Amino acid sequence: MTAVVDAPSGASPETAPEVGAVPTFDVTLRIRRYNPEVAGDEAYWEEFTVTAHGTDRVLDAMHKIKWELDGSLTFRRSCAHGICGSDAMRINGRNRLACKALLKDLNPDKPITIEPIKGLPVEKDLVVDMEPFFASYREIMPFLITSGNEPSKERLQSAEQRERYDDTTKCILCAACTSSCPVFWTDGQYFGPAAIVNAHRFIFDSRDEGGTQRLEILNDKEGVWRCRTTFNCTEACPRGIEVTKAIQEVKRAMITRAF
Amino acid sequence: MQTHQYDVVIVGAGGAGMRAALESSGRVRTAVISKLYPTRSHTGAAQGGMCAALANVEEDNWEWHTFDTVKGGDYLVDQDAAEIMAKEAIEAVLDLERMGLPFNRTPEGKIDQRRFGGHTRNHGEAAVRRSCYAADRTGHMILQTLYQQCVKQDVSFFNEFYVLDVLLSSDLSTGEVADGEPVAVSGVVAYELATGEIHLFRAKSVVFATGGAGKIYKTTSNAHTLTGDGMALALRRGIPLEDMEFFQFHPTGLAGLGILLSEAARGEGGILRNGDGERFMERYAPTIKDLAPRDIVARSMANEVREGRGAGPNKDYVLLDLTHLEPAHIDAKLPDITEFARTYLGIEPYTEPVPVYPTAHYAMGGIPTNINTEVLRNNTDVVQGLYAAGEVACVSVHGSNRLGTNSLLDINVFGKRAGIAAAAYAATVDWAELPEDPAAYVVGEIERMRDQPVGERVSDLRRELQESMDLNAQVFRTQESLTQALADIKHLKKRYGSVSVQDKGRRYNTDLLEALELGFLLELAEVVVVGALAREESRGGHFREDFPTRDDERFMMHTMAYQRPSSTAGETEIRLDHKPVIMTRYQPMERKY
Amino acid sequence: MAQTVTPSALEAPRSPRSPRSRRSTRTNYELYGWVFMRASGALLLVLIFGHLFMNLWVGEGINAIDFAFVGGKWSSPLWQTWDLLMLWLAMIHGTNGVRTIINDYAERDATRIVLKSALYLAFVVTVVLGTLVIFTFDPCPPNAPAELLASFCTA
Amino acid sequence: MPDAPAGTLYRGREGMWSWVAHRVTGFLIFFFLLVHVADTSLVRVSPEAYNAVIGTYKNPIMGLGELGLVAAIVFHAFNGIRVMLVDFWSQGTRHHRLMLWIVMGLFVVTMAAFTPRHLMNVFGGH
Ligand SMILES: Cc1cc2nc3c(=O)[nH]c(=O)nc-3n(C[C@H](O)[C@H](O)[C@H](O)COP(=O)(O)OP(=O)(O)OC[C@H]3O[C@@H](n4cnc5c(N)ncnc54)[C@H](O)[C@@H]3O)c2cc1C
Ligand code: HEM
Ligand code: SF4
Ligand code: F3S
Ligand code: FES
Repeated sequence: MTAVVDAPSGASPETAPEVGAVPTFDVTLRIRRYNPEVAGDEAYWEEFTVTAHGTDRVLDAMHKIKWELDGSLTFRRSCAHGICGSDAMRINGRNRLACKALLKDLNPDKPITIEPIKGLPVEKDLVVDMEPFFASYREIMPFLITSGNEPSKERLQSAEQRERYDDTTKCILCAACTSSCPVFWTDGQYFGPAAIVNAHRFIFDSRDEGGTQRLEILNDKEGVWRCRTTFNCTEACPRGIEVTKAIQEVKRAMITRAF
Repeated sequence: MQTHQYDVVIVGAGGAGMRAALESSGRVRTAVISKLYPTRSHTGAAQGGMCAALANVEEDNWEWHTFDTVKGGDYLVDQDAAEIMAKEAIEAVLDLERMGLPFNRTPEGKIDQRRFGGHTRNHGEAAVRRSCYAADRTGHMILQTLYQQCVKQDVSFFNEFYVLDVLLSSDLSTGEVADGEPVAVSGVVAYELATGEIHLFRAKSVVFATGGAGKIYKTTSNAHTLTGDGMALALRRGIPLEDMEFFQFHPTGLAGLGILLSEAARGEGGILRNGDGERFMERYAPTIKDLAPRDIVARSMANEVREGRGAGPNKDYVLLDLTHLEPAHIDAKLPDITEFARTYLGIEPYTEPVPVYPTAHYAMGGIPTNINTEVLRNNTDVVQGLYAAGEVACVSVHGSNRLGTNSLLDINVFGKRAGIAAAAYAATVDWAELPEDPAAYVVGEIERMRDQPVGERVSDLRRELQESMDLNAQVFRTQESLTQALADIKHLKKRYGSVSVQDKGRRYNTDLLEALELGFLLELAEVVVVGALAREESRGGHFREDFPTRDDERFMMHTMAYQRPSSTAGETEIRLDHKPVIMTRYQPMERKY
Repeated sequence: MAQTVTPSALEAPRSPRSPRSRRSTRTNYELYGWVFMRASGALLLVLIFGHLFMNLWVGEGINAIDFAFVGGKWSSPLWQTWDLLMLWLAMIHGTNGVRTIINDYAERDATRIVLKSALYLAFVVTVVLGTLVIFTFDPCPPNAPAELLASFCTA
Repeated sequence: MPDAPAGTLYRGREGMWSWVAHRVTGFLIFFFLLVHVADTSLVRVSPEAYNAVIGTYKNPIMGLGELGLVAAIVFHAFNGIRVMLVDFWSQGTRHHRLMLWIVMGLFVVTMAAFTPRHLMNVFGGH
């Protein structure tokens, strides 16, 4: 690792630890583009072909396009390993994180289609306005609500109580679920699965005392009752959260409360 | 241009920024500016835990924690700061729990704790369970919990705003402002990604919490967006950077990718093996073996590979073996990182060892601050109203090597302190004078970049920088390799002058921002390399093969790097100075594990 | 000062915080509707399958249906109640279902109002008509040709 | 700024398509019900009128339509039960896909029993 590069351009095979011999292959990406600043205001499809390696993800291919072919291609991304929730997009018709979708799993024989997530206003290329999504999130009071004096130590919680809401603590607010929901696509007023998931995280936390208020908020006509259990959200969630299950648990909690 | 006025402006909405915001927004009018949506910040990537001597599962106390921190940092730690951090750790963890953070629990329902590298009982006797955790998503939970509290407090966020300049009452960059003269902050200039508009934020206090700079390297656990913006902005405005040559390489990045597998994997019993299947850490750190501090483990791994005992077809990585652990245990404690191995390498960690190699992880150095998080402009004077906390800052609790779990602690303890201090200061002072034409610099930079019709491509320059840094300034360094790196950087900086972007639009011009971020990376890389060249010793994360031992005689001191105009007009150079290390209880000893 | 002018066409697409736009409706109506869809669905399953079985399966199936058949059925209070219940439940269930569909796809308020008015009108007409028919039905209307009537009319 | 461009069809899986089918069948049945009540009320007008209308149901085209209607009802009914299990049974969401295949199985069995008999009645009749 101490070798001195002669020319800084040198890609050095011995310092690039690669796993086994990875074959390279060509992939074509068919990307839905939209530029708000050109007249016409129309979205259009554009195809790019790049060379990829065995462990490359869709995000790598998109970076290649942005860095080598067309710098104006615009998308959000940060962590590049599925934990920041920036790059939810529609890949071959389904919502996924570009940084978690391996090219080799996507049948590179056909062009891979990439579109912005549905149901949120598109700002540019794959960037959508996330504000309506976060507005719904904020509305369900996504914070611990307690009464009485703060304890001087931690609040106790058994491992079982902790386990009860574990699944929904994993949410990274990527919006893959909400923008996969056919009900959300219709008029965008539905709270959406992500907001419900985050309400669930508190409703079933033994330390929380705001459950009733949250249930009331989600009892709204744009709340849980709009869910038609289509499971698109569960399939789309990159964190493997059983989203529909969480929604159903919230519905059942409301029914129990009402009768 | 739009102008805003806030008592406190916090730059960065990661753990440190939001922790500060929670304190500050309750006291004075506060805005948080972040180039990412808060929940996209890289604090969310942190996995293993946050340590505090809660003694929930075994005997422990903050004094041992302080010692471990000092020793882990190879005695370059400012011990007053480390003491504060270890003491306030306990309240910091409890604060988070009371905000709702879902920690894993002990059978009694208390916060569970586990082992982590370098954390020991009674000054090194044996590994201690000090790290509080939530599976392997502790950072995610911290980030979410802090954001939740910010929603509760209705904190004002300016999301996807890039801060590109910090405004000071005098120009420090020439080095002509005398020591002792008062210098105050008056605001920041930001670029709104959505519209391309420039915003001026006038403020009494500014808190920098912009995180790390891992993207100066190619193989890194850091996000694409961790380009050291805050450090570089301070540097450009004449504020020094401290100890930048100390960069932590985390032992267990997924080979070839750099994606992190937390130390918790070893805390839970994982073992490192070389190509022959040998548990080689027994040779390098006989007492705590795989749980030795990161610099030692990373170096040992690199050494195994260098001496031909690597695994894999090219013998260029080692293996992290979890196969002896119960799958149920792995699922309960390490669900995310095992999924990384499955998703990205197609490896099943239940049955196969995972290929790993050191990955650039954490900047120990940063903007120098005192224990009240006030930014220092030299060894003693602070910039009034300017604060820094988190990875961007260097209070020097990490010295030359940060212990695992001490950073999530750092951002909470010093984030909180920064929020309180910034609000308190803002409450007592008047608005500082704004410089004339405050946005001129930023507007000029942007226009220059956008108007360049053709030129160098950002991605080429960035790749060359990252490759040179990986090759020449990584785990092992020599005078020769560092000189090469410096030459490369100088050359790249020249070429940066003619860089051009393809996207000429205003809206969501990420092309333009990548170009600006490259500028930050180049300047920071230069500071790292210049500091590393000057430090002719090996200490913590900085290992010079030509000077393989620690040299307290010459180098028991912090590096202070200043960017100053060079003799060639229009160019700058790095000038180095030093700052003494603060020692209170512990005298330097040889560091053995 | 180098003022960057933002053309009016480039107004900020969003503000740092968007106001809450949803007016909340904190009633239990959607909940009751949801429960009703399920309860009525379960009952309808029995009612409709019974109905279909009697009409289309037993005997000669659809060919056997004529005035006499209907007359025969509705002379029994069991089938009268059966069909009445079925009518009401199916209409409420169906109307509520179609209401949901309208809510989903009709985005403009005006369209919604028109479509829903039509829906509720259809509901009222159909339910009233059906109920009247079931209650006022005379299986042996005078002046009708005897061969069209159920056998008991002549008895 | 166009709001959300339509793009391609979302490639949802069993859950989404079963919902589409449930919605379409529910909608169809509703309109049939309106017509059905209307024609049945002709019994109040006169036996002749009723029999005339009911007679038109007995031609083969209407017979096939009737078959479609029954198919719609059968699917909607069985899938409705599945939806209720997803709603009320705690394990329902885990097994929704399996339950859909059971629904389809029951649907096929029911229709296999009904279709020949119905078609015999329609075509084989008088
Ligand atoms: C993979 C990984 C695992 C880790 N695991 C652990 C662990 O287990 N335990 C531990 O203690 N530490 C861990 N660390 C280290 C720790 O997570 C980080 O050091 C810490 O989270 C940094 O927090 P921060 O608030 O300083 O910065 P970040 O969370 O990185 O936040 C930076 C913020 O600044 C904003 N920003 C940056 N530039 C600008 C700009 N120009 N204008 C406006 N806003 C800007 C960003 O939008 C972001 O909101 C880990 C780090 C990594 C990468
Ligand atoms: C045969 C027994 C029936 C059962 C078990 C049944 C069950 C259900 C259930 C459970 C739902 C709710 C679905 C959801 O919320 O996702 C539903 C919806 C619906 N049903 Fe039925 N139903 C039956 C008969 C009918 C009839 C006779 C009609 C027509 C009049 C009808 C029309 C509808 C409509 C229009 C919907 C709304 C669909 C939607 O919103 O997607 N159903 N049914
Ligand atoms: S529930 Fe899953 S898909 Fe939805 S926002 Fe959270 S992480 Fe993303
Ligand atoms: S996709 Fe939508 S309909 Fe319900 S199950 Fe998920 S929220
Ligand atoms: S880039 Fe962070 S989730 Fe994909």
